[in-house]
Amino acid sequence: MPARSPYLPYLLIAPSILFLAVFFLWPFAQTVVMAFTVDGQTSTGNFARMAADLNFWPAMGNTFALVIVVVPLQVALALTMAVMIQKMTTGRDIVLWIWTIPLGISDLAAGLAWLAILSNNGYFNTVLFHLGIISGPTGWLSYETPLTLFFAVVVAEVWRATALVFVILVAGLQLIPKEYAEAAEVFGASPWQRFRHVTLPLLKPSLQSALILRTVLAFEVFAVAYALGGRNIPILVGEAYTWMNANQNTGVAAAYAGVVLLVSLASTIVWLRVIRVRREHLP
Amino acid sequence: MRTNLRRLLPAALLGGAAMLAGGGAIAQDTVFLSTQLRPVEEATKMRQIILRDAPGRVTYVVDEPAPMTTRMQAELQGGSRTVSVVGAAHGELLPLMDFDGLEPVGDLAARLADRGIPAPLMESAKLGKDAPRYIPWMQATYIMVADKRALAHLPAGADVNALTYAQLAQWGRNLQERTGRRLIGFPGGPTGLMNRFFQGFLYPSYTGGLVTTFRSAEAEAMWADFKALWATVNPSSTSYNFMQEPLMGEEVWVAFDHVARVIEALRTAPDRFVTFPAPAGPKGRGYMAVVAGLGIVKGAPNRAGAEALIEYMTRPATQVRVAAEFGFFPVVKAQLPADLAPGVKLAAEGVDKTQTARDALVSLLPIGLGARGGEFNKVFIDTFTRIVIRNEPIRAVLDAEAQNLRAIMTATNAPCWAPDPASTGACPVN
Amino acid sequence: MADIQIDRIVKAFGTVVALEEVRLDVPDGEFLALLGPSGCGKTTLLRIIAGLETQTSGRVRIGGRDVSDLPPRRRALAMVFQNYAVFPHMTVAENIGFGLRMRGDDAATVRAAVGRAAELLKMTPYLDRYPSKLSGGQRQRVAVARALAVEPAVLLMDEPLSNLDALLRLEMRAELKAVLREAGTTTLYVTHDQTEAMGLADRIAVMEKGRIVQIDRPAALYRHPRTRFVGGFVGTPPMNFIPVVAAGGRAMIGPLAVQAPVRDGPVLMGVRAEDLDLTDDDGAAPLMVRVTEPMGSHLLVTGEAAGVTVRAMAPADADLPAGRPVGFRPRPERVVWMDPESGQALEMRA
Amino acid sequence: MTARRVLYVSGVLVLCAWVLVPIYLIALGGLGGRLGVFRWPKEFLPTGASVDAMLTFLQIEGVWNAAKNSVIAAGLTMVFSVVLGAPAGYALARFAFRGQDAYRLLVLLTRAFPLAILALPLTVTFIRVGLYDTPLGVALVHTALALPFAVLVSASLFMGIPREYEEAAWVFGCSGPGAFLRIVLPLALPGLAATCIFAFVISWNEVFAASLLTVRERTLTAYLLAVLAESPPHFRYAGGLLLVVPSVVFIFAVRKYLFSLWGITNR
Repeated sequence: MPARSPYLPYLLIAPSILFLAVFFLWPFAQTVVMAFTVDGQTSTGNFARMAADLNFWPAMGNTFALVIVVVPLQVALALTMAVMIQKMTTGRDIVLWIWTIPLGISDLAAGLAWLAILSNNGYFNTVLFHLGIISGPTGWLSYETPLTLFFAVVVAEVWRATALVFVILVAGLQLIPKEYAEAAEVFGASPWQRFRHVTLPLLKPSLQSALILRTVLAFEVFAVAYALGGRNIPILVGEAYTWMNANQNTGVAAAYAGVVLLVSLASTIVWLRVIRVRREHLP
Repeated sequence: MRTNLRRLLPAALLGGAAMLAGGGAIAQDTVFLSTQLRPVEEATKMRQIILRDAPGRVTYVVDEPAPMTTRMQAELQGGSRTVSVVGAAHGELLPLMDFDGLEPVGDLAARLADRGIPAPLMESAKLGKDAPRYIPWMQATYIMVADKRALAHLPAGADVNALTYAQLAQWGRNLQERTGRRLIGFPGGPTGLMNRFFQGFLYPSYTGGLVTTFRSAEAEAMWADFKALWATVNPSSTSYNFMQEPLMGEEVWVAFDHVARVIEALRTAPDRFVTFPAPAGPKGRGYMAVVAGLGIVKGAPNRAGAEALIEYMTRPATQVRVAAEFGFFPVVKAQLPADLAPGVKLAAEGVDKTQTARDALVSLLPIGLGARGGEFNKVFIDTFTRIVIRNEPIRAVLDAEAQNLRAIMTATNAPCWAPDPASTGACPVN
Repeated sequence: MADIQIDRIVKAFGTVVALEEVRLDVPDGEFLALLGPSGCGKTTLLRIIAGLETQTSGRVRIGGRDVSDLPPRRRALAMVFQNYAVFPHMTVAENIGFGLRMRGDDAATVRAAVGRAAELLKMTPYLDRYPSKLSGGQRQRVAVARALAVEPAVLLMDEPLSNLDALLRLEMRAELKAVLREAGTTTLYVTHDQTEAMGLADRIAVMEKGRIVQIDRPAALYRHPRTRFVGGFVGTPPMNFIPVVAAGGRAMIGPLAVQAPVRDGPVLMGVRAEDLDLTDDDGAAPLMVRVTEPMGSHLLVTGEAAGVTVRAMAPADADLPAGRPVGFRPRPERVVWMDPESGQALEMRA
Repeated sequence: MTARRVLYVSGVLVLCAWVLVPIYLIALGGLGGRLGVFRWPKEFLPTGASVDAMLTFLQIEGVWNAAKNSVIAAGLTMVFSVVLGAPAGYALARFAFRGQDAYRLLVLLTRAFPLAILALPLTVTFIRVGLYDTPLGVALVHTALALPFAVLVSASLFMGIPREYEEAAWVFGCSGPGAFLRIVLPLALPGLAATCIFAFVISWNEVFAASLLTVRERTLTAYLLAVLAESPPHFRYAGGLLLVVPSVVFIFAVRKYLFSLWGITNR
């Protein structure tokens, strides 16, 4: 292209690189430095402090358990929804909109909505009451009921963030030419076989993308758990927040942040390995 | 769709720019930063009722204690000063002196001499300097509130106004046996003030101290008792931030909390509730006195406005109104009117009974911990969590947490405060 | 109006050389087609002339003016793109008038020119429509009208008909020819379709692997391909190339002796399908029929002779089942001779 | 066949209800007033609901300020991410240049990290440079969140606009920037607007960074988390409702683009 300097593309990406350097790479390095600094000296003290803290291992356990339970549930539900929407003829627009609404809802608002439902005298208990299952307000979210509390967080997370997976998968499905499924049908594949052997393999890139994004975001879960369980269900990012805000100890908070960054990166690598996308196997 | 979006984009851009431009400077007024009366309803009343008649324009902003310290320090160092008056508890004002953040207010104190602020309060307002660094503002404490229906289940021979921890535990058992529900409540949620219960009530009552006696044998016995008591406490207590809501919602019948955090329940249904002091232990009836003061920030942008505001806030009429609205009581000589709202009257009675109890053992908010105040609180909450919630052995937990506590005390070099005996240097964990 | 001079244009993408010292002169008013298979560099050459691509070396002159370093907008040319590039957010009228408006012509001039161009391409009823409401052929007309409206010195067309269906393509081809003849604009037309090139162009430049291998009038190109490649690429079916050994002005295909006025040794005899006469004579060259395809006007016979595939034409009603041996005789005056190694045409002896 | 059809339709309806009912219930909570929170058993119809609770909530000082801060922060995020991201997307879509893959990797890498966490070290720096407790500071961190999406999405938007349009514009007399402004931008605008709204939503909803980076000038989410945590439940529900309503509207506005937004960020 004449009259276009070869530096033009660099000129165009320079601002964003500069920005990411200042607001991604640099704070990233800072986090590491802070995590390894105690009273101005390099030390692993923050990590020792963190690991010795009574909430660290529960937070670790809860966070991982949440990821392990929530992400597969969301993918399964989103796949179902995506397949359902593919078939839809009438009302597709409105259903699509409704199903994607949670995409715009913050985790905090989602936590509050489910708090209104699941609190002692909330709507869920009212339904149980009318069904004659319980006789009065019953607590599901206290430290005595860690399992129901955990599943309350799971439900709220599934409610809030399935839409993200759904959107990625629907977009992925739209990229798969209809001819493949039609060809499979001609050769006698049942709907399930078509889905299992044609659609699913071709959907791999979208699945991978959705899994990486969702896993990273699931490790970041904070406000939902905070709104529903307060201190009763410690979560890694929540602990980082508490150490930063209430305890005013940036070093330990940074150590927590470091752990979150590490597990996020590790999960991304795992997904990249587990779901191998072979470009040559794609249309 | 296309045209809509096309129109939407520039409009949104313009909107953003306009907002940005509008968010600028405020006119010359007095910015009043407070760690007290923080919850939205209280802050709103503060702005709309109390400060409406204040001299000049006052902007009332609130902040949690630790960020308040950080902020004041940043303002002093950064030079962009906005805040003129700081209102905070005694123990929260003290860290500001680490960077000499408060102006001496000796002149003002002299002018306000006729207000009748008790001499001991004025003395502690000096924060260890020659001249007072703040003017006492209001005082409060924590009380117990009970639904009248609960009174029928009091253990035999127990006087609700002279309760012991043993009796409270028995009361809880009675309630549980007879109603099938656990009806005692504590504010153990993330922003609840449960830590103050341990620091100013439970520990002093059982051990006569706090930091020094943290891992004493008495403390061990205390935690065992409290664990037993906890068996009759509503498990949602670790989610309660304010006790007024569960009291109103009848989730609990007996509750402990800061006066300001139960007043809404008392006001809504004064006929339903009684107020009384926290229980007593072997060493007396520990209670924590909360004294809040008003200080003028070093290099305040509006010194005259600040003084006028403090003068206004310490007027007897203002103090009575604050009492009527929030349940914080006057530090000046002021007669609470007889026609006080029944709810406020209930609260006042509770405070009065607490302060005048025969076996009262006063303790102060933690002093001199600065930014470590959060971690100090964490020690008590963690100890509670480990012993009571997670069933860890008491002795081991106390020994382990004592190390954390010691580290904080050494790092801050904070001397002991009441009821611990005065120390030279950092308050020791014995 | 202007001529185009392309002087030793080289274009390299990294180590890959797309154009090797291409020279080409297009006189004023000529319609020249650049013909070649995909990847031969014809589009690259066109884009270099347009200024959309920068040449590695060499010069481009339009109307005697060196435009090599000018941006496209300063080269006083117009272009019709393969996908038309009719702006979807502008009406037909706005599209046609785009170049004029960019030039800064006043509204009345633009309107008049748009009217003329639209009239020429029969788009007047559609002036207020958006391209999304037009058929492929209509968009094509808009693209041409837009190019003609600016009355360019030079018009470049990049496979403009390749996205139309067969019937429409034929129709547009005829129309394009008429319109451009009337306009008299120097036109460079890139295509891979030899019938299109033959039908439209005054001259055709055949390109292969970044080089122009032959420039000629369509008929001459057809009759006298200068390389085996040209013979194979131009004309349907492609020219037959039968390997023979020439000796003393003669060569043998089976029992048939043909005149071979070339140097002695192995040569390729190039002859078109219509220039082979099929016969059952004993002396003819034998052809084993494999497939016959009735083409309506004639029967296309594909068979094997001398170890290569040979195509010939028979009358539409000929009875030639597959597997039947038949004989053929090339018309000597129609034969061209090629070197089997280089693929270059050989000098004929007088 | 009919039985399956019934199953299918009821499945769709159940999923719709699954999404909508919690939103309805938080609205009931927000509009139910102080005592509505304690009512037992709960009413599922808005009998006790009144706008009063919401109005009281809106009159609380700080709410409007927080909402204003949220709008400013989200607006700035939107502007920053498009202003920084669209040119980079254009470069990715139109040029082959050295380091392109490295750049793409950098952008993708940001998605493998919970970026909001990085607000932590930034608080210290922000205090020093005066960005602490300003919507601008929040917007800068949120831009780091939204920028990768803006880059990838705009790259695919520009890729979707045939290069020939631009070339045609150059041939017919436009300069480089001219062709961009007259041809590419109008065509990319709806998609870019959707990107903008998406960036807006990302910022509007973010809690963690906003809570750490502000004290007085809270955004709505941070205000809800920090200040309303000390308030009665019906205020929190009202705040939640205030957060949800714009999201629902925004998602409606960009619903057509959601899929193209996410479809291409895949590959």
